[in-house]
Amino acid sequence: MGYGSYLIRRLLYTIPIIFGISVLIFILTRVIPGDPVKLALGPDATPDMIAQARRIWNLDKPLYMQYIAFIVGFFTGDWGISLRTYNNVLADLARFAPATYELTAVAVSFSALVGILTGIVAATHKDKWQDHISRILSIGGVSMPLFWSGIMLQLLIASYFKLLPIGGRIGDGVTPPVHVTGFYLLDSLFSGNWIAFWSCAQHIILPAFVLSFPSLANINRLVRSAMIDQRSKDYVILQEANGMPRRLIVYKYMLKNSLASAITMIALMFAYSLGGVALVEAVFFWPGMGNYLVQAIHFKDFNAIMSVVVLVGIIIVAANFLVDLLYGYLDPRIRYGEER
Amino acid sequence: MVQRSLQLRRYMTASFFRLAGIPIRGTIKKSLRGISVLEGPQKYRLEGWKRATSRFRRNPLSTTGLVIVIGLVLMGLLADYIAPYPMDAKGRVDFINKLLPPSLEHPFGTDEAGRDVLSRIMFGARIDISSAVTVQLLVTFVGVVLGMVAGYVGGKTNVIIMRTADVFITIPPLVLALAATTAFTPDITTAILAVTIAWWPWYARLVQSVVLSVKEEQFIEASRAIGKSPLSIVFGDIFPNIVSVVTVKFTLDIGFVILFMASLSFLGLGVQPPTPAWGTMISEGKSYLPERWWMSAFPGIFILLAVIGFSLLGDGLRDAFDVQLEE
Amino acid sequence: MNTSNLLTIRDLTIDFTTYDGTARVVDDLDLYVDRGEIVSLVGESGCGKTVTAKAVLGILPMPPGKIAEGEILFRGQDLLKTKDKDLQVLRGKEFGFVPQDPMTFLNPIFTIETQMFDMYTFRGSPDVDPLQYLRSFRDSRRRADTVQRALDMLRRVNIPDPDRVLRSYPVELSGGMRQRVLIAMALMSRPSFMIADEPATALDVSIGEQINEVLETRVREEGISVLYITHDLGVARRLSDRIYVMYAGHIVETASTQELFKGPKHPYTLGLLKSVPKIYGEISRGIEGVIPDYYNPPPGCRFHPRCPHAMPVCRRERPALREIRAGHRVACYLYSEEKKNE
Amino acid sequence: MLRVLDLKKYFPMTGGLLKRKIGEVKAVDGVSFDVMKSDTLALVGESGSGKTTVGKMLVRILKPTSGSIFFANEDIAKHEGDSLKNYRRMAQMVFQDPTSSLNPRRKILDIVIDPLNVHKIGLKSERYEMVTRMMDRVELPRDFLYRYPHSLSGGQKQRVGIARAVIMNPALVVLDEPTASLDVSVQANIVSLLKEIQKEYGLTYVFISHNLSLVRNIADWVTVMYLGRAMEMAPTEQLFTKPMHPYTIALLSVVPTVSEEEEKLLPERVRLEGEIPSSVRIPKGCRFASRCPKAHERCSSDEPPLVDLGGHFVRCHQIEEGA
Repeated sequence: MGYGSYLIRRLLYTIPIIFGISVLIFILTRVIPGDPVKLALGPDATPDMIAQARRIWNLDKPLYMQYIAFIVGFFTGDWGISLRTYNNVLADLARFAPATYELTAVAVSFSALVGILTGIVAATHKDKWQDHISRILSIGGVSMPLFWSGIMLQLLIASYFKLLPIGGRIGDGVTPPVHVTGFYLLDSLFSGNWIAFWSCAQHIILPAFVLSFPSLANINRLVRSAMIDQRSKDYVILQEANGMPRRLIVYKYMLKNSLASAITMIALMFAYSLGGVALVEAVFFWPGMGNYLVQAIHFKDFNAIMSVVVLVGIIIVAANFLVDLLYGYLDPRIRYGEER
Repeated sequence: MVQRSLQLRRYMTASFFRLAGIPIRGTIKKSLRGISVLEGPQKYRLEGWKRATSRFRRNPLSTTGLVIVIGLVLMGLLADYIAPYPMDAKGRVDFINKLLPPSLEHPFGTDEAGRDVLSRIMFGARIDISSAVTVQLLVTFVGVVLGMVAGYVGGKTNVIIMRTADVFITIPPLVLALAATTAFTPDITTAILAVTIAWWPWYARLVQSVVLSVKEEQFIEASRAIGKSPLSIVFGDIFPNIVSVVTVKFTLDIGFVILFMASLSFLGLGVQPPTPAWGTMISEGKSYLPERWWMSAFPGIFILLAVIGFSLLGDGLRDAFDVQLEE
Repeated sequence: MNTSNLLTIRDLTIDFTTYDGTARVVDDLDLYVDRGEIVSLVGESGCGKTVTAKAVLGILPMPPGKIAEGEILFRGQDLLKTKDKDLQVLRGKEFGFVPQDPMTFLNPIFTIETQMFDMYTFRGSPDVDPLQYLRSFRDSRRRADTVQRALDMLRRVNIPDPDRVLRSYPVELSGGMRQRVLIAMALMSRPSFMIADEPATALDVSIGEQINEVLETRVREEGISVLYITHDLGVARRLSDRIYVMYAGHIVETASTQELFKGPKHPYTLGLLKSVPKIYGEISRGIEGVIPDYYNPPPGCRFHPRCPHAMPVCRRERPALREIRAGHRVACYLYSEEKKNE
Repeated sequence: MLRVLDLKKYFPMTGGLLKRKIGEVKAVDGVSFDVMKSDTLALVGESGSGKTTVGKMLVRILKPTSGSIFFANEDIAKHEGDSLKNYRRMAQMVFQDPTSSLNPRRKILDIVIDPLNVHKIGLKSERYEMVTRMMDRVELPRDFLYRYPHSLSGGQKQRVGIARAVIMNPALVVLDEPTASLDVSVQANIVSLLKEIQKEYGLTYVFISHNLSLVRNIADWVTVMYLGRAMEMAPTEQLFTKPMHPYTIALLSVVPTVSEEEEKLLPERVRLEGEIPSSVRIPKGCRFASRCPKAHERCSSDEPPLVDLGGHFVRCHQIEEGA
């Protein structure tokens, strides 16, 4: 089986997953609660209001029709009206989603880069001080609640030392850059708006750093253990027995093998960070999708909830597909061996 | 995705600490793979419980974990007797003494209603640990049943169960749990259910993959050859091989479920104030930052302790049962 | 035994420390390999033969292993006292290693070409800096030469389509093919000494036979000395010039192949020979009992609990290797008059 | 007592985008043989020959795709449910890997007593007695009953496997390379134990092996298999003195020997070129043609039949023509 048909199969595989996600979230937010309208409008709503709302939101139709309407709407850009902001959900997300992506992207890139590098250092200096330090830091990284470590860093660095701003995405009084991608860092960079860029950069450091903790720790440890695992692999032992230079074995052979698993971990951590971002946004007043989702949940704003979750699901499925692509490239066993 | 995740299984099921490769003093821990010298009778000199306890005790960190866990559990159980101000967790308010910094009288300070933070943390242990254990019991039950059915029956059943698990796994657990709270009013039961919904697929997957690898073993064929019924193969041959794996995973994860539940509480979708839970307390304290740092700082330390304690204990059990979660 | 031998092992003692205590898995082992010789080290599983090979190659995992005593002399140079870097250079230039299980000894995510190329270009060089590494790609002439050499080697181990094999990943090759590739890799930089660790055991009979044959032809033709590790007396008989028989960490008997099969002396060797099923339909009951516990080895001769001729002295003292005829040495009190009569 | 007729086992192979069935692995492709009571039939072959698959079908761990297995004049190939369970009392198997064939989480006692419990043989109180007698028979100390398999050596584990198979006093025991993972000296122990037990209980053995010298010592009849088919079938004595099929001759010629007398008994060395073809794409004509030193044109177009030369069966064009 070639690379091409492997990729097509992976691509086809994503369809039932996305379908499954939409069904799951539909069940969670529309079917189980019984009547979302009553929940949304609260106990004081009159029967008239409820009936009217039902008509507007298609809730008077059978469930499967509602589901079809939701799916069709989702793919035609009609994501419904938010019960909280009374805006079109799509318009809301166009405002909030880029902020979240920017934060997550910075955090995950940072953790991937630093995690892989420190993982290699820890593995090559096993049980030396470099290893001990990276071990202690990464144990802290996974065991600390994100929101707590966020608060503590905020206290220390923003409030006490006043090195960085406490929260928000851009300084008060700084005009946000012209909206192109929605990523403030990129937009300000392209438009040459250095003041905005500087302010955005300062604002993103702390939340991105905090958000990267668990991913950084996980990637670091995975790379380390994969590298150490490689050391006891027969093919590495053979190369050692045959007198190959250590550096070549470590940085070419062992590293490529370890990276294959690290890539999977990075995708996993990307997904994990899209969850954790809700906590970080709450701590750092970051105007993103996570905050939007939490607010939506408090208001039982089911249109918004469904859209956000399906959107997040699609992004993760896409990220996973990318990883499959890379993984198939890195590890020929996936391409050749799968059917044997 | 499935295939890659299987490769990550080892990572998912080993505790983070074990992967962190904490060296074990006094013993040499290194794979003996490739050295056939110490096979068979040479490899094991003690049996049963003796062997388990000796392996557990060999690693001082396991004992540390056990001590932390026992400490936290006792703290929760005996909160009524050892807490300096037990009524502070049960609705008493004292606005005269509100927002006091840590002192001898209130080692961890007081909150906005003048309640003693230490006492509330002690009662919080009770709620946090018991709800995490509840989640774990639910998750284990669902995961073991579905995983065993999927793994043993195989075929279409397996595909359906595992694909469903994949769908759940694709959505980030926190997002899924958040979405699941929509269906109900936010309280502790909701939070427990929500976390269970987000958490079960990992167990189903773990159990399924253990069943699959046990199924490959020749002793299953041997049992079929002597005419055992499928049911007695499942319960007599496969199940005993799952118990220890699941026990270890159960313990390892309690700390992370505590952390997870605290995250929900922090976002206002878990335990509701004034009930004392660690996540809720951090959330409440957040409004009084940066001046009243003690309200948020101390509960967080206990979450950290719980995660570390349960993970170390799980690792110890892993050694004791000689569980090979990897591969 | 003299130091002009290619490889001389003296008093090698290896301990393993694990959860359960310390096990002495190789005890006081003496062995030598002369130039151009094929020497077999024969023993059953757990006798310490592979550990010995790993110690010579410097790939013994330490810990849990530990070389408690002894020296391993290669051309008179003690490998145990040589610095890691020099050892690596020496291994690259002089040693070859053919492993037991062809399935796990090739890196699954690199092509055979990459692996052979790097092995040929860089083995034995003390270090490689990134620049030098990149330059090796640019030098197209040298690259073509190396590929030529690789193709040539593959052809010499009887691979019918070396071009395809060179471009393949290990998963695309069968076990026999991989083992050939491994032999080609070991031979590529013209080593003077080779360790073959049961290279045919994991393969089918007819395929394993091909492998042994190819290995023997190549080695004889190029005058390489070989330490051939095996559990199969028949294979050792076919391939080797001299044989060491090992039991529970000790060498119990050594002789030239002819001599050993004509007049085996040690009760263990005799038992082993009788246990091998014969083509004319004869098989003994084998050797009763199990190999001793290494953590608590029996005092005296380690074989005495299973030995049909055990004498009181065997329980007290460990017999040393003693020459009973030129080149035939046995560690057994049956062949030492004064002890026998004690 | 046991008659196997045209036994086949095909495993479906899936692949491609939608996991459709794209082919079949023809593991066993038409094998027939008879085994007399208290005899030993050996199935010999390299990997991919289908010998283990035949063994598993004989004890019905696998269901044959087609063909029949007559046991006491009854075709058990399609039995299910109770009649199958009844058959299991009479046909047992000893597995290749002694480690994997014993459940690591169960004590030896539980493992050995299992068959008695399943088939409700004897009273509960008698079962323990039977187990201890069995332990004595396979020469294991009784206190091993309370140990777990991991504390036993390979040979001891295999003895437990034999005890489990023989305790119900079956008529047929399939031995699937019972000594392949053991050392030579232990192998000799186990083989002589198996021979003793056979004599004592009047068992019929189907002995699966790749080791010709071993087979010589235990079997009455030998079937040489290659890629799912029998290539040669003969009484042991005859097969070893007058092998006919080029494959048998080649296999025999490379048997490792430890003495000169032995060497003289072997045919002249024949080197087999090439690899064993995959059982997915079985070559046309004679299956062995691609590696046969004597192959000619006809061999790669027509498949030769199994010819009977007075109780010695051979599947080869040359023999057929010569006969």
